[in-house]
Amino acid sequence: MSDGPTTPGELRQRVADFLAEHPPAGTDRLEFLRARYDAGLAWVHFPPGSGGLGLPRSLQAQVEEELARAGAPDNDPRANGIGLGMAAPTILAFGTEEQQRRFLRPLWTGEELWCQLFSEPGAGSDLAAVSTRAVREGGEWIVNGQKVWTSGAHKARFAILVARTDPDVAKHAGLTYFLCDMAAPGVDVRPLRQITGEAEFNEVFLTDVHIPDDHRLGAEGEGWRVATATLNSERVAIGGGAAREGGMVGVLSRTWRQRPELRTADAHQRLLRLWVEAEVTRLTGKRLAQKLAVGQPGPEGAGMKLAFARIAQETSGLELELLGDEGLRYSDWTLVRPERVDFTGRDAGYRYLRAKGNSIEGGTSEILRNVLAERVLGLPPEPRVDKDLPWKDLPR
Amino acid sequence: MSDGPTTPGELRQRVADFLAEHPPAGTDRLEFLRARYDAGLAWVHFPPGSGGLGLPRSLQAQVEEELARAGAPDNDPRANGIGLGMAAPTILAFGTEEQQRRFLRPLWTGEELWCQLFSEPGAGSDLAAVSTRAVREGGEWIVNGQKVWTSGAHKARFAILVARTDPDVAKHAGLTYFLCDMAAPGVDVRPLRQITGEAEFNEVFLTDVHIPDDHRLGAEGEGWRVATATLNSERVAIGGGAAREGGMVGVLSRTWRQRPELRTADAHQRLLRLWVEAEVTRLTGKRLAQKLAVGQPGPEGAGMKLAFARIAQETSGLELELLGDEGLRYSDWTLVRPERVDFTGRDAGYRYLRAKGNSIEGGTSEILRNVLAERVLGLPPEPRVDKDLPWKDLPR
Amino acid sequence: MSDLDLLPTDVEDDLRASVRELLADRCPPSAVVPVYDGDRSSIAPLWRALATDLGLAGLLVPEERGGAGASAREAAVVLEELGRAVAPVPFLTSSVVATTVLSAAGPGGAGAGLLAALAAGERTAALLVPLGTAPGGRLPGFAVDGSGRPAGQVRGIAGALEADVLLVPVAGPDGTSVHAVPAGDARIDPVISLDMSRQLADVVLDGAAGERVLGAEAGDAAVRSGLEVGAALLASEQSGVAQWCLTTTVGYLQDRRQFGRVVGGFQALKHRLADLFVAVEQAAAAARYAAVTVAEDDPDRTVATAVAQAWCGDVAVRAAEEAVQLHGGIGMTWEHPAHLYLKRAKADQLAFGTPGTHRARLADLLDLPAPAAP
Amino acid sequence: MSDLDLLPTDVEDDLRASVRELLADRCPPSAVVPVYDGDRSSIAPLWRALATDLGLAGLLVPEERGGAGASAREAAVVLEELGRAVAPVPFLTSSVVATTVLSAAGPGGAGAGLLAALAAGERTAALLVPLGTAPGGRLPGFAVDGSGRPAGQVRGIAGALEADVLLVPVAGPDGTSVHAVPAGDARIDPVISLDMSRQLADVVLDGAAGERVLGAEAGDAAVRSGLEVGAALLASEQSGVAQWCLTTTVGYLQDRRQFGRVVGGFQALKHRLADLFVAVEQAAAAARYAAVTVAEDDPDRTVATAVAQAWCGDVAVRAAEEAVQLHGGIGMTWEHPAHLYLKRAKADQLAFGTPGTHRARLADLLDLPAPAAP
Repeated sequence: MSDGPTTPGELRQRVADFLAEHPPAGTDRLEFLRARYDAGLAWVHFPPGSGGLGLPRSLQAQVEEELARAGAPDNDPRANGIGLGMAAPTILAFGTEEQQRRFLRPLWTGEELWCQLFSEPGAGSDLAAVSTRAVREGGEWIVNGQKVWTSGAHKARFAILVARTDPDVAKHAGLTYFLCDMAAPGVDVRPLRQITGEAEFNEVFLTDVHIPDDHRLGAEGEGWRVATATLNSERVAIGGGAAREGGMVGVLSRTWRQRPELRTADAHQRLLRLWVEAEVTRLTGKRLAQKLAVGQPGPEGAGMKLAFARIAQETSGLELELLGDEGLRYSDWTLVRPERVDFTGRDAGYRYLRAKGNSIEGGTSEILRNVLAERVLGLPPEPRVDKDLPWKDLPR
Repeated sequence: MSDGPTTPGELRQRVADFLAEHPPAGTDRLEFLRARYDAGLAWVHFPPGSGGLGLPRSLQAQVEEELARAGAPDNDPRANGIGLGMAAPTILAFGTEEQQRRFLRPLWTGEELWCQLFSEPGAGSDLAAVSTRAVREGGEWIVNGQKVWTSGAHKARFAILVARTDPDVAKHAGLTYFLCDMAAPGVDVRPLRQITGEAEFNEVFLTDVHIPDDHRLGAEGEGWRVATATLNSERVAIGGGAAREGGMVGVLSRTWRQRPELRTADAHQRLLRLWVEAEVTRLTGKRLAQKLAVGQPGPEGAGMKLAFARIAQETSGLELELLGDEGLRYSDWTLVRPERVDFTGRDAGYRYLRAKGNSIEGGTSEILRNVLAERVLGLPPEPRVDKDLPWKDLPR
Repeated sequence: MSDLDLLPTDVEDDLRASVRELLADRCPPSAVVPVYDGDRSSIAPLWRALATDLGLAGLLVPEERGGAGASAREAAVVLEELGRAVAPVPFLTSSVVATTVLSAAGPGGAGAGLLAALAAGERTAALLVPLGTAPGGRLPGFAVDGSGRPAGQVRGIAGALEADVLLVPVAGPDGTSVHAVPAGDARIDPVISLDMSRQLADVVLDGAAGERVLGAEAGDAAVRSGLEVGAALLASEQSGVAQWCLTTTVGYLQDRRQFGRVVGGFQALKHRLADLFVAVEQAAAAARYAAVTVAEDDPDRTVATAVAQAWCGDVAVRAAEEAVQLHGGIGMTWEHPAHLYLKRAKADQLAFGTPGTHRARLADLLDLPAPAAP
Repeated sequence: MSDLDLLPTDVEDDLRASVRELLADRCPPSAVVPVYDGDRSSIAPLWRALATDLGLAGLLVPEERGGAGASAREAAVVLEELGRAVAPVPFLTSSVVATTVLSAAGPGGAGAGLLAALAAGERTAALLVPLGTAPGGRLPGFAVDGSGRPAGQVRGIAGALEADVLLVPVAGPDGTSVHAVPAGDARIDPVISLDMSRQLADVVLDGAAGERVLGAEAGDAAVRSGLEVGAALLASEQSGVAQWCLTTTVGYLQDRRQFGRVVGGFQALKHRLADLFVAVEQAAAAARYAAVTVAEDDPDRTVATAVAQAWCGDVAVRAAEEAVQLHGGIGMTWEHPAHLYLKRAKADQLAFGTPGTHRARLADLLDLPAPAAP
């Protein structure tokens, strides 16, 4: 598709042509989405044939805008965050042509949702310590183990999975990355209740689950490298684009304006400090997005999540203090599986409790500080004893 | 002196008898102090013959109070803090009888001031890394090296000194502790200017300084153990007894009360927080002092210095903000050697700059956090590579 | 203020040991967590054991009025232990706050029988003032209806669900009187609370008969004294919560391994825990001092209470937040008890006024006034 | 406000490189430290090199009025580099603040010649408003004497010691006019300053003849605009100070060994430096945004300036304090340059209003009002 658009103007024309051919009003949603994928307008920075046009990532925003203006349906990206943000770029980078053809289109259209089977109770931040075992038997792998912190596992059709295929080598060397069919026998998904009362995540028990070898992503033993790429795409996805007073500070600012009777001098000073911190973080994200758009990713990206977690936690904590007696009430402790996670939704108590996860999920703040100190500032890594020992000999 | 007092009542009688015999009004200051030492009323918890009566340390306050009430001169303890707080307990614990007899009395009366030759430019917090060399020659040691952060070196008659006597063993094992005559040839004291403009400390250059072997304190190679005891006495000396609104918070509170035109909502909230922090620290010190008085030293002692440094730094920084344009002025940058160090004295700018040293001198806050984490909370020590290697083979 | 003894007596050490032992046995986290799903069946027997068997209900009541004749020192020890266990019992609301209010009435007065019954653990009471009310805050305004019965409603009452008797502040032209009303005669609606181990209720009074236990000349002072003693001793509960969080987190990190090392050996965590340790020790000292000033009726009691509340509330929250964070994912789950402490700590921070409210009180008490309005 | 370009242009990168190179050569710490002992001999030649040789004095002046016709973007780049070097030159006071004030007078007016002379680096000016004055703060009240000459005194003026011309705000019944007075006709008393690399002076005017460069209808707005642009661009200086402190500290800790390990490998320090890095990046973004809103005269300029000042002042101080602390004892000495940055950072925090003052401004600008007085 070397005849594809190369300028914003040509791309605009292509979108217009596509819309003329598939008028949103008269086209079935799924049909529209599949056609959009086939037209390379799903993610323009992906290659032709994989839903893209091989264009700079920065042009995607233009496509979204023009399609939205025309009233086109979207692929409900929030319902498939793991698939779009983590599985897709990894499949693109490491998948065979066949894998890309099989998985990317239904992933993008939302026909197949994805989840992530990385974390384990015993591994925590130390992803390379996973102990879920995959043993090759003929053209298949037999997988046994327990995963945790899996959001959407009960709805997902597929999972990205990291398992240990060789316990006799050092821990980073013995991992392999798979695409796991969540409907396969032996996959048992159980809700994991968290401090909010909800079960937003799941535990997933894998018992003699068979995975065909052609669902292996990357080479045997290459799982650490593939998983690292997945996690890096996750971190890039954060930040940028937020509006002023987005997020938790916006919630608190609105309460402050609407309820003068709650105001105190203590809360006022804290609110102003948090407002400023949120704003400078927003500006940092904006600058980062501009750098990314011209192909100069800045090192400050790794700090955005740190700042976001801190602000959300401080702000939601302050909100409860501001509410006083009202802050002592909660909405609902019932064990439910929420459809969506909305950090700024529900009641103030929920926001406070849920925000505690912001500094744990997707890389703890402690790990992120290590990353910043070592990769950005160039400070020495932690003394480690586990890099070279065979995994099976590590103390646990 | 088994016939000494054992109860507060008996002690009170002994003080009364002493005062009757040496009426403060009619007695020469130095003569009075020497007599007080000989009567065992210098430091009652020291043994008889060494200025004490072998009583609990808690009874000392009573002696001081009664003597002060009678108008007795004191030994100007602030002028000889190192001598009284560090050298004396160490000489008591490790000195020979002869050393105790020679040094303790003139130390206590202030006839001989002391300084400390521990720190070195290359060693910093890692005291065991000192490289000042002491080589035995017959009945003497020949010392060469450079020390730093020595307060009062230009006035001191003697110094406590740690030097390396064996570079071929591990770094903690090759140190020896000496009492160094500051008037000896080869001792060169130079003022060390600090960020306040003053030179409160000195650098001390030691060039072929001869120290007789009977000025060695403790065994050869035992210097680390002796020095550790010295530093522990220093830490015990901190905290306790302070009055409410003592220290930097008192300075700021008085400014706040006297100068309503400076008040802002921001500064008000910060002042109140610092006031509370200073007060809870004072209460912690009080509780600690009560525990010490009944012989149950609490682990929170190590935290007092941490808290004190933090509060002093925050408070003095806030004071400058409160003063605004006035805070932009300074009193004097001239290189002088101050008679006394007064953290809360001089101008606000001086207080701010001087307080920066509170978290460095006498054990950095970082080292104190290690101490708390390891010795009090029982968390694992830092991975170390330098414990067993011979000192001369360590990377530097 | 400088000569108060901050150290525990042997009697207090013994008391602490008994309470801790009983709670270890009868109130593990697994006994607390069901209250979040509405199962409150463990509360009454636990409270009976503490109140009657250990005799804690009457700690603050003089012996001649049927109590144990102990003081706020001992009550503080109990609260520290109850905090360590996030125990869902009405000790603070009944045996501290309600008891302090009732004690203001002299012996032989209207409330004497009730006080003796509270002291004996036979009855349990709650003061109808919202949990978030600071000692100097606005009191709810119950009125009396035509037949002299208190009427009105109030939201967010702690201890009401466990109470037999409600103490109702009634605002009148001459001041606030306090009436005792049987809980059975009130409408008590349970509230889904942030801290279900101290579940709140909304209470409506409409025609319930009660006994006036404090007259209009004494009620306001008595209620405020109840709130102040409650605030002073809440600090010990907060100190206990903070201690549990610190100790449990240190213990976890001493065992947990990641990246081939004991996690507690990572220096960044060591330093955070060292700082937290300092803050927790400061909280213990501040809480202790507040309790002692109450016990001695020291003139510094009001300042001591405000200082303790300004400090301990934040420290308990910080300790609980660090516990969740440093346990990693497991700390976010329902199955680890850290969440019970986080919820208690956050609710305690709002109880009897937030730290900010107490700092504002200190500004007045210490002559450190806010800037004049511009 | 959302479409402003925050990235540097190639021209700006080149400008940064030239300024940095010149400062590395002419303004090492050893050239700055003597000002603390009263030796200011290095300042004039350094300023000449920057102002004239590099042509920085006229950056903000349009080409048709004798300047370089650049914008606040370029001036911000210069200030970042001056901050990195704690350079003791009057760029901020003369080429930013005084120049902005003078630019408010139209071309051909009374101050046009002076503006051209400032732009050329031939003359240097200072505005007689104390350094600590926020853009919305109270201006000093010079009056005119019987013969129409400004008279009065003002304390704590930055840039006066380096100035040939003083810009004097004169309060009159119709507003504030601005007069230009030769510095030689004023009494200028040097002040021993916390930051001797931007030494203050107290100034007394008594009968000095001057020229009125801005009339009463325009002076107040011009002076406030000068202060706001000064505040907005000071943020870049603060960002530069913070960057030097972070970079230097990281570099030191990469080399320094203690306890047999590279000190920068101790995790507690790594985490502190990582947090500081995030704050320094946020400061860079905030300072950049403020500069861009000034350059574009964007309606968000006032908010952007207050945000930048509320953030960058504290971050520079924190970075400098961490630099002193993490250098250990050597950071406390006169011989290590860290103290120069600590003093500059702390003085900058108070310049053009403290962060607290700017947060208070934001409360108004953002409709987040303070509580009503009780």
